[in-house]
Amino acid sequence: MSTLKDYGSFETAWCPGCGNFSILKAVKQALVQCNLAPHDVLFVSGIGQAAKAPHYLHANVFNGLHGRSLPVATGAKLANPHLTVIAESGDGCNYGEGGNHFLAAIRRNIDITLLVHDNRVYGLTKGQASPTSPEGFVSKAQPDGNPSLPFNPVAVATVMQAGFVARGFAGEMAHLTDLICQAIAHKGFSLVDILQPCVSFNRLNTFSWYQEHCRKLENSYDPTNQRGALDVAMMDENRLPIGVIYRNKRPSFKEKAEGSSSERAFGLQPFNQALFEEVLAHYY
Amino acid sequence: MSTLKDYGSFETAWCPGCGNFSILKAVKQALVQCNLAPHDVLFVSGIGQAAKAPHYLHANVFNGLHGRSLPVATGAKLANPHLTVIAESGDGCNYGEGGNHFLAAIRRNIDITLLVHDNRVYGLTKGQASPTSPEGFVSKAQPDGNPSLPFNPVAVATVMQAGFVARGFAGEMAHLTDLICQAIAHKGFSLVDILQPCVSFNRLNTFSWYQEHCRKLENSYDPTNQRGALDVAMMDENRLPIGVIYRNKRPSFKEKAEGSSSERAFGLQPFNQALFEEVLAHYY
Amino acid sequence: MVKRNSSKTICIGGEAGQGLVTIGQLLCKALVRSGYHIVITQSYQSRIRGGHNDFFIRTSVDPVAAPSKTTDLLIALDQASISEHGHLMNRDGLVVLDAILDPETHHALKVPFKDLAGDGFLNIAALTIAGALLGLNESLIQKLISDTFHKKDKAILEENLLVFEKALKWVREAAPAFEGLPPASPKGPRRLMLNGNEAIALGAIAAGVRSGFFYPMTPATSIMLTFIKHARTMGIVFEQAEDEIAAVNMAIGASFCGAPSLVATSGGGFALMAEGISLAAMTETPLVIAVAQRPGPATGLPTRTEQGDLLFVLHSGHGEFPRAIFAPGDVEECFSLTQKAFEISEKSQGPAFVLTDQFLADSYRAVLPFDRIDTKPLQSVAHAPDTKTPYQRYALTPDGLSPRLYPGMSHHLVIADSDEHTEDGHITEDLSIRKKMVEKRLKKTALLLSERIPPSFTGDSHPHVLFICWGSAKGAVEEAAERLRTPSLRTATLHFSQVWPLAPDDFLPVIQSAGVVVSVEGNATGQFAGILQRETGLRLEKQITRYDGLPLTPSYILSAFEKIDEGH
Amino acid sequence: MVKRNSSKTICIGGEAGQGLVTIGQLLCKALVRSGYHIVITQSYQSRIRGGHNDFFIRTSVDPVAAPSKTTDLLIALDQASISEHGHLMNRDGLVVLDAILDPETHHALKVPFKDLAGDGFLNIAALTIAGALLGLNESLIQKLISDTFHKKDKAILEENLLVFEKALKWVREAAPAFEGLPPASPKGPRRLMLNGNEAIALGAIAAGVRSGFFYPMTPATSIMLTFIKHARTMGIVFEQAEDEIAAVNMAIGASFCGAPSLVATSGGGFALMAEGISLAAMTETPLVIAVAQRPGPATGLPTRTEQGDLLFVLHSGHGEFPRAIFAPGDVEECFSLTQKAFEISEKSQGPAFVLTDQFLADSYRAVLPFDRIDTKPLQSVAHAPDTKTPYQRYALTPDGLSPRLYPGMSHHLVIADSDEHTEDGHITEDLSIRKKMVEKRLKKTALLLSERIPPSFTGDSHPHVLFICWGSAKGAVEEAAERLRTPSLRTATLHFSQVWPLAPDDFLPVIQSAGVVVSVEGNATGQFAGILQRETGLRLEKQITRYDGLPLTPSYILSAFEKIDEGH
Ligand SMILES: Cc1ncc(C[n+]2csc(CCOP(=O)(O)OP(=O)(O)O)c2C)c(N)n1
Ligand SMILES: Cc1ncc(C[n+]2csc(CCOP(=O)(O)OP(=O)(O)O)c2C)c(N)n1
Ligand code: SF4
Ligand code: SF4
Ligand SMILES: [Mg+2]
Ligand SMILES: [Mg+2]
Repeated sequence: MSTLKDYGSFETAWCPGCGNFSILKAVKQALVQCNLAPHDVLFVSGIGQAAKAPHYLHANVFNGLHGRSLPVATGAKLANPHLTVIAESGDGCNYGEGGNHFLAAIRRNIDITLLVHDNRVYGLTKGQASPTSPEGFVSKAQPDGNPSLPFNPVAVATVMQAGFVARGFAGEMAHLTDLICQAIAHKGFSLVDILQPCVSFNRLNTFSWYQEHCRKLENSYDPTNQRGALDVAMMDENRLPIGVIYRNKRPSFKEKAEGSSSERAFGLQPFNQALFEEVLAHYY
Repeated sequence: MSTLKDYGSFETAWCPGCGNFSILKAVKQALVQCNLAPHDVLFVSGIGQAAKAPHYLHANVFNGLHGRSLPVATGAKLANPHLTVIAESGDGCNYGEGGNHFLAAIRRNIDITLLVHDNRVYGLTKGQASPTSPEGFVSKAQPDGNPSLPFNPVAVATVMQAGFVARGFAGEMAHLTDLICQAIAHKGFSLVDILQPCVSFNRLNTFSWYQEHCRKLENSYDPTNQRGALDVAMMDENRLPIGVIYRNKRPSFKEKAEGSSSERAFGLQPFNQALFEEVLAHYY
Repeated sequence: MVKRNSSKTICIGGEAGQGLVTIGQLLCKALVRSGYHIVITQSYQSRIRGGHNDFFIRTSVDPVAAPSKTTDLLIALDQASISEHGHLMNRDGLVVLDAILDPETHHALKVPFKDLAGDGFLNIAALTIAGALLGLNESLIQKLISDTFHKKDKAILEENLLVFEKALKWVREAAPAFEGLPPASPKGPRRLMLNGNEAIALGAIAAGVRSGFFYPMTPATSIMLTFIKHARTMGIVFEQAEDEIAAVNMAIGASFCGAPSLVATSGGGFALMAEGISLAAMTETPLVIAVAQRPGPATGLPTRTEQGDLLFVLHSGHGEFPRAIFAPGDVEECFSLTQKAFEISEKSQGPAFVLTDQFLADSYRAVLPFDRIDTKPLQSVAHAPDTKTPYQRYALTPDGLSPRLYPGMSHHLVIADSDEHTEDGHITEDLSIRKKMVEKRLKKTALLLSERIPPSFTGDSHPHVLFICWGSAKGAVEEAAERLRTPSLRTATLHFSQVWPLAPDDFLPVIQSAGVVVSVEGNATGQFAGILQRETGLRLEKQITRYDGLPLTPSYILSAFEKIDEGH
Repeated sequence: MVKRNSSKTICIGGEAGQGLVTIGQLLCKALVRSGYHIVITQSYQSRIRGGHNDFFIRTSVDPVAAPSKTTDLLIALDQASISEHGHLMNRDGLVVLDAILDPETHHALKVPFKDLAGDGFLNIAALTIAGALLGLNESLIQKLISDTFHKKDKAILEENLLVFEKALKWVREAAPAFEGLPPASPKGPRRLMLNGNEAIALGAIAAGVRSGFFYPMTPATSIMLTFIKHARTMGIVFEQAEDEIAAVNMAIGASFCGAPSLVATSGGGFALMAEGISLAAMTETPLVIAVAQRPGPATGLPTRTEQGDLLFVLHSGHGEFPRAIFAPGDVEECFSLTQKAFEISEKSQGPAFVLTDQFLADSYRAVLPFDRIDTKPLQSVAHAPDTKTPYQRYALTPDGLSPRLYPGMSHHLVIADSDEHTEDGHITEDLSIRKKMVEKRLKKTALLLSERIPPSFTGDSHPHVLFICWGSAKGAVEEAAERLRTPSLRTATLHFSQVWPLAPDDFLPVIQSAGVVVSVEGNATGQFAGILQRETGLRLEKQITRYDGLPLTPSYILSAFEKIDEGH
């Protein structure tokens, strides 16, 4: 049995009042709820305010490059299928710099969990529009307002048949904890897009704004129906559904590629000379 | 009045029987139909078999890097809004290496047309699975079959509210020509995903396979209804709808960012010393 | 051995979010308007609130070009500022701090900020007090406050002025012992207050830039934010790209169509642009990238300074092609060399780089209004109605430069290719053409060399000690050389503001005429010394390096030199 | 001056898609099994069908290591082969071609391929005829056909054998004048037939690689296809990534978790990996990248060869960190140096590179079965239950190497960071730690140097002429030196199969003992000569370069040398 204490507590570099704090708490609680020991979990993050999160709990950590947490997580999971691999980063990291990996990870369906702290802004670089910033969002880099439509990660993931697609809110800790638990438990790629207030740079989507606009999905909602899920995922900002939006039972990468991605891959077996001779025999 | 002859004819490096030939023809016909003169058109392509296409007609051409046709096209269009800018490349180029630019171009909605020769394979590098290859597609790089779900570009573009989303088939030349014309005419980002047989590396999706599976959308079909469009975009392989799948009237980047992306940007005005002094005045 | 220096240094320290940069900037402006010279060193952490940041202003009546940290006036917004910077205080120094903080053992002025400034005007109170202590003209400060807030709500302006008056009154009464600045005379032309990044953006604008693309990255971001701030006025397009790969490719697309383009980034983002640089070279498209260095590898220290990416910038991109790299030594050079980079990039139809770093990026200085060099219009070959038909984008010419047209501007078709290509721009596998095209591209080195900026030599001829440096190290090294000089010790500095390509004849005689030659670089491996050795065969064995994230300072150099000198 | 060479060269020419590579490979195998040595040069276009490709086999009883193009036997599958290669024919040469083609003025054997081979068996007929003309043992050819097709449909095998017999009978009767190969004896151990890319994949496997990631790119793709072919047998994971950025980051993730990883790419793809390389260095994660060079810049000539990316590979990635670069000179070295690259990458916990090029990538050779160097298991420090708690991934040690654990393998937590970090792997902005960590990383250079492979010297001591070369140029340069040698002209070659880091003591005495020193490189700017000058101060002014997309050959070198020699 792991406990919250196992996951420790650290000083952070976040602004007072930031939504990151409750996300961190929810993550820790979820790990305990899933009964995972710190050394069985690997967090992979990118660069940004969100990406610092794994430094603030006890676990294995690979804090890599901006935008590249998913490929590192993918390589790690292939190398060691026993690890619970969680990629955790910001909206800029995952949908901006890392957009291509987001698409590929969904298609590939490797058993990793992606937690996106979605504050709709580039926090660490001081407030430029991110892919999820609202159209018209004004910043020093977008003085005439953000000209692009915001990216809707849950809708795109749903249309691409991602295995598990959820949206959470930093202000709904227990609910969020449960979503993260379910995401970790899901076999295959799972996305939790977490609505996160940024008190320093996002004056539009504040705690109270989210509190007004978020609605939990009803118990009766069926996340296995893709058509219905799309309707929900595409709902406009006035009614931002939170919960498990879509899920399916697509086989994960591992199940499909057993031949090549089995546990044999894991790097600790001794070298097998006989097999190597078999390989060489192709070339006589 | 431009004519087909203005667009010339060239020797190609394609395999006999390749679907690229009819796409090239349709493109030329569309340019004539839109009454565009070669020097008013700029083709931007990436690298691959498809990406060679612009070398085989008379027009301005920038044949850039694998995966990067959209950003080059974006820069070009911003610099010279008078040019008709067409990005043309393969499925690997646009949905693989260039996936992130595909997402951004849709959101940005700059007035460029993207023609994707979608042969569901990496042709030029000899037959590896591409993002649109079917699950289970076998190649030397995927001996156990492609483990990933194929990318559905028209569904993703539709869910992201791209301005103009169409699917064509190289075997339906007149229909395809018309789609390309409409795409060029659309103000904003437009996608034409073109189903293209590759006789050398794709033995599954052959000319006759497509002939059997493609269905033209009925005249009664309403591409302005996003929900309906999604249903159509997501139809399974047994009924591959071709035609204009979705369109809307989102303002294009230029309309929204008039202040910064107006024609003043275009590089031929003399330097305005008075305006420069105005800028310097900020720093006294 | 080290001469006493006549400047004064003010340090403002506090947490991110407390407004220390605003105080610093306002005080800088007051100093510049009063006629003083300034050199700013900003040090901040990779976070938005909290932590410890500082803003050092070194100021002097005489020109000053190097940072210094020994502090005369410390404005401490938090207790950490005292523990962090207390030891840097000069003997006659004064600590200004809130009444509730503890000055420890330092000579201090405890200010009742709460009373004076209420809840939102600490910066005005601090500015006023600092200005008064330094002896700046009161009405000048008042005007500065008016200028700064006149665009806001009138009520806000008035509140600010009220705080100014209260603080002024208070500090007059408190009258602590502190020797202000000697008087300066604000005569001569008005001067601008600019940091290196602002100067790069303005240099690009002066050069006729028409487009800019970027993905945010510290410490380069403010180049593009400055650029964007003036884009509407100047009729320039810009776009924040989805990633750095997109940014560089957008710039190439825009430049290809006749809109000269600026890209700004730092090491990690630059790494993603390497393929695009090679593309610019192959397609012969002008491209200017400003690289603001920070300590690597990888994410490294995102908000600190280093000169660690020189070799990477010099060799980035696959295949072989010429390039020009400028490394400004001060804010003026940020302006003039960016302009030059555009000029040479357009002329040579290829990539040029402006290599700066966090120290210079954030370092405000007082500079004379720029003489915009009236570059030939960048687009000189744009219209060529008489170009022979069919137009050949890559026509082979004796100097390797082909006439450049823009697509859509004439009936000519412009065809560019990233593959090896024929003269008309089409993909080819003809290997004899390949050979000619390689030679064509490499010929441009001659142009780059003919337009090069030779290194600047300052100090005594036939020096006993010659320092060699490049880029932002300039001011610190020159001051160190000056301070080292004695009647019997001749010293000099050779500063490279263009680090590639090099013409050894420009500097070999100087180096050979020197006694001890010492290279000084803000990196660990002496990258520029290696380049010099490759180009000249000269071995620069004595090296002063710094790689802890802080800028080179005269004192750092002098104490490192003492160690070298002992060994010798 | 040039000595006559005793080898024979066979050229198979035709369009892409006509099966010339199959004929070439089968003929190679027949030659290798018969006991001959071979060197293959493949030349193909960036297209799938059509155009003109060729496959040159140089073969000899004695060891041979360099390509040659003067042809003895030309198997022309199309008319273009005759116009392209006819001029390369030796005086006694023979052109074998289809009866419907025109042999022009050449001594020819017109083959009724249609009659002999029907519609799908041209390759077997061509193989049989070539084998017979060269004097290869008939039953050996027959067995080769059986071995090749036994896995297919039995009917297909029989059809093939029927064609073999028909063709054999026909060629016996035709009996053209052609001098076959002198007999070789297939004694000694059986040899493998491998090209450079296959050898790299096998070298990685021998080293204990456990994962591989890539994005397809000519001429590197076949490294990964070979790797994948054997992945199931060896229990290795692999994945085709969405782009090169993903590939390198996946490799880093896998390696971090204990599965040593191979990445293969070419220049443009490598450019996209630069940031990842810096990440591997900062996080101290082993990473091996094989870079198969092709001519740049940008897309360049995607299917041709060049040695143009050396400086880029040496300096790629922002920030400062050590790396090792191996440059195999032949197929054996592709195997052994890839193994070595893995070993050094694991030991030094950082990036290592195998730098090859299209020529070597596609060049088949006959090689002795490899002695797998029994490397200490790569994962030596994986289990460390006695590691002190808390485990410190970046513990400071005298040699800069910290004990490495894998996440999930013990109760210890493994924390890696791309930011500057403390010993326990957490992000820090403590500048004194920064300094120590820079020094820690740079210390690994000592390990790399202590394990370096010095250049190999072949030829006469105190040579009048010394050639210096690296990588795939080896065979051609060594043969050129040999052919240049006369009783009064001492010649030698210094070949670098590791190009970084360098220890000048290994080779300075040799260079200084030589008369004329000439560097030979497959690029336009003499990149390696520049590195040598940087490291030693020695100026290598005489350079032979090639940059038309074709590999260096002995004749090319000798005729370039004649020009240099005249000038001298
Ligand atoms: C390649 C690269 N480009 C840019 C950066 C600069 N950068 C650091 S964090 C960041 C944005 C972070 O935004 P997000 O991922 O949304 O995280 P947040 O700070 O908002 O939590 C950027 C652009 C970088 N570190 N690396
Ligand atoms: C950065 C980079 N990576 C890889 C390649 C190699 N490459 C050239 S074409 C190609 C695939 C092309 O596939 P697609 O875009 O579908 O075009 P097709 O050939 O099928 O028409 C690849 C991977 C490259 N040129 N550049
Ligand atoms: S900048 Fe925003 S996201 Fe970052 S710590 Fe501060 S409040 Fe949180
Ligand atoms: S490989 Fe396929 S796509 Fe390419 S030219 Fe041949 S048939 Fe067409
Ligand atoms: Mg964010
Ligand atoms: Mg394709």
